[in-house]
Amino acid sequence: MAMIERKFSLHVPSSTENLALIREYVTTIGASAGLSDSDVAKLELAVDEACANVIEHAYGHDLTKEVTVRAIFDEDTLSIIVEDTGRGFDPNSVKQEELQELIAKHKSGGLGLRLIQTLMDEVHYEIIPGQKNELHMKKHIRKS
Amino acid sequence: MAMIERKFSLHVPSSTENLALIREYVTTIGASAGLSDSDVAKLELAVDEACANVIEHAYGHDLTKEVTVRAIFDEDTLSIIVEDTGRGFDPNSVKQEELQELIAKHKSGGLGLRLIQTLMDEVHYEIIPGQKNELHMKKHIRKS
Amino acid sequence: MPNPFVLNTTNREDLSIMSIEGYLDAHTAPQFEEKLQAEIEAGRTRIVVDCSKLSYISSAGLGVFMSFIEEIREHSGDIKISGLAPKVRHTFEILGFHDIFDLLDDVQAAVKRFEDKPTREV
Amino acid sequence: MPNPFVLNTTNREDLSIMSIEGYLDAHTAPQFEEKLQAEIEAGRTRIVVDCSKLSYISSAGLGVFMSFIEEIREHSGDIKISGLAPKVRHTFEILGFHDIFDLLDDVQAAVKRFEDKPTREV
Ligand SMILES: Nc1ncnc2c1ncn2[C@@H]1O[C@H](COP(=O)(O)OP(=O)(O)O)[C@@H](O)[C@H]1O
Ligand SMILES: Nc1ncnc2c1ncn2[C@@H]1O[C@H](COP(=O)(O)OP(=O)(O)O)[C@@H](O)[C@H]1O
Repeated sequence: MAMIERKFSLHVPSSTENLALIREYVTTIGASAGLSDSDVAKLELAVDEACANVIEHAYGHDLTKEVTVRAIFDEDTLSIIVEDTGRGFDPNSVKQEELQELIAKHKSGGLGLRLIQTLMDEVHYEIIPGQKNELHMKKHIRKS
Repeated sequence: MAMIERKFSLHVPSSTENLALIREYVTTIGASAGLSDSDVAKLELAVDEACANVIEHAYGHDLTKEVTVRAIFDEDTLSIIVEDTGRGFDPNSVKQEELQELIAKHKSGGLGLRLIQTLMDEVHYEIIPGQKNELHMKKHIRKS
Repeated sequence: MPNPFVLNTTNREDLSIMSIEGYLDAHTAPQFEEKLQAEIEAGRTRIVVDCSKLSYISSAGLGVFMSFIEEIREHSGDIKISGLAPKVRHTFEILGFHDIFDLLDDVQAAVKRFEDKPTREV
Repeated sequence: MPNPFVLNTTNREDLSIMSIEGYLDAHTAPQFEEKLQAEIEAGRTRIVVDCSKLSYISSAGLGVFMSFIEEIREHSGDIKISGLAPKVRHTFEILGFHDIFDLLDDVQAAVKRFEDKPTREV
């Protein structure tokens, strides 16, 4: 039986208070898609990091802006797209500093992108600055 | 301090398996909006009933169709709009039968619309058959 | 799982005790309906539904109780409902189900009610 | 509440025991940061953070630990972290925090570690 693609989307105001709602949304979809508990936890964290970046960096905490989280799954793969229409950035120019370096500089940030890369199976950005920025993330669904 | 309107929307495939996701979405927003626990429970049930009707009656369990649940709140009111693009119906022509009558006829349905009316503060339909059907529901936010 | 629902049936002498757990909504009600139908077809019409672990019910769940109760009472049986959490009980009450069904605190009270009052007029 | 977060600080002799509960994410991390800052400003740099009731942490929460640890160790103090649930511990480990911080099973073990090893090289 071929499984149809299931498509979901969630649109919320750009505020960190909505991160809990976003996490519930992706964890419920992740479980429906058949991810293991441990993969659901990875998905939850990766999407939280992606959305926190949008709220903080793309929109500078402007509550009138909207964060979009799309989810699509079939029997093999769960794909998540986090969209914003904010200022955009060049992911390749972001310097990945060692934890030791960040500590020495008393930094409180700089961990999000590496978490996303580590937690998800495929990650890429599609950026059209000022128009639309999309972070695409995939998690393969392991058959149990 | 004037509170800005906060707008949310959720789009899911038309399947009863997504009712749990819809309920999590509205209960989280209801709590954010400042509804009491008992009003959050009423909201949860009313929106579940509205979406179950869309899945069953508007779309006849066609998984390729989409259910949309919009939520907007300010400090006074939480408004929910459940949208479908299904066949539509005339809410005024739906006969409200007494519980005794339904039991005598061995009916398993016919309770949803009255629940929605009882649970929410304001309810109305905007129906354009074949194009768009919207069920608008409001819950007033009581200051504590 | 996003929609956990668990159903267990225990047969005790001439009583069936069905315990339902989790969410009883339009998605899970068909499972409950099927099991209740099977009890009736097996001639078992004295049924306690233990709802002490039921966290949510929508009209689809209530509809299952509604559609079978007449047939069951025509066979001199009944459905006694026990252990409703306040939130779930409220949904029963909004629709007037407390006037039609015996709602008891726990399974023991429901079993006892069968001794005192094996069936009811619909 | 959609984002429950509770923080309690107990001062015990020369130790501060901060227990954090619920979700430590970009929304709640500023509250934790503020309280940790206040401890340091009050000269209290021997801190146990009890995470036994912490159900979730994101990089915003980890960032609070990261940004204060050097200053605290320069004052011969330390942050010992106790009671991490497996899911939360995993997030610390992915980023290598277990190489930088002492992670203990419970508050008692964390207090004891302060006796054996009051501070660490960064
Ligand atoms: N959606 C985004 N829009 C604009 N800039 C971003 C976005 N995501 C990440 N960035 C940039 O990449 C940097 C690194 O992000 P990250 O690793 O998550 O650390 P942090 O967010 O803690 O700074 C950010 O500081 C920011 O400059
Ligand atoms: N969104 C909808 N689209 C089409 N028909 C609907 C919709 N909602 C309700 N209806 C109609 O109204 C009737 C009564 O609905 P309801 O009171 O919820 O009971 P039930 O769904 O159990 O039949 C339904 O049987 C259906 O014919």
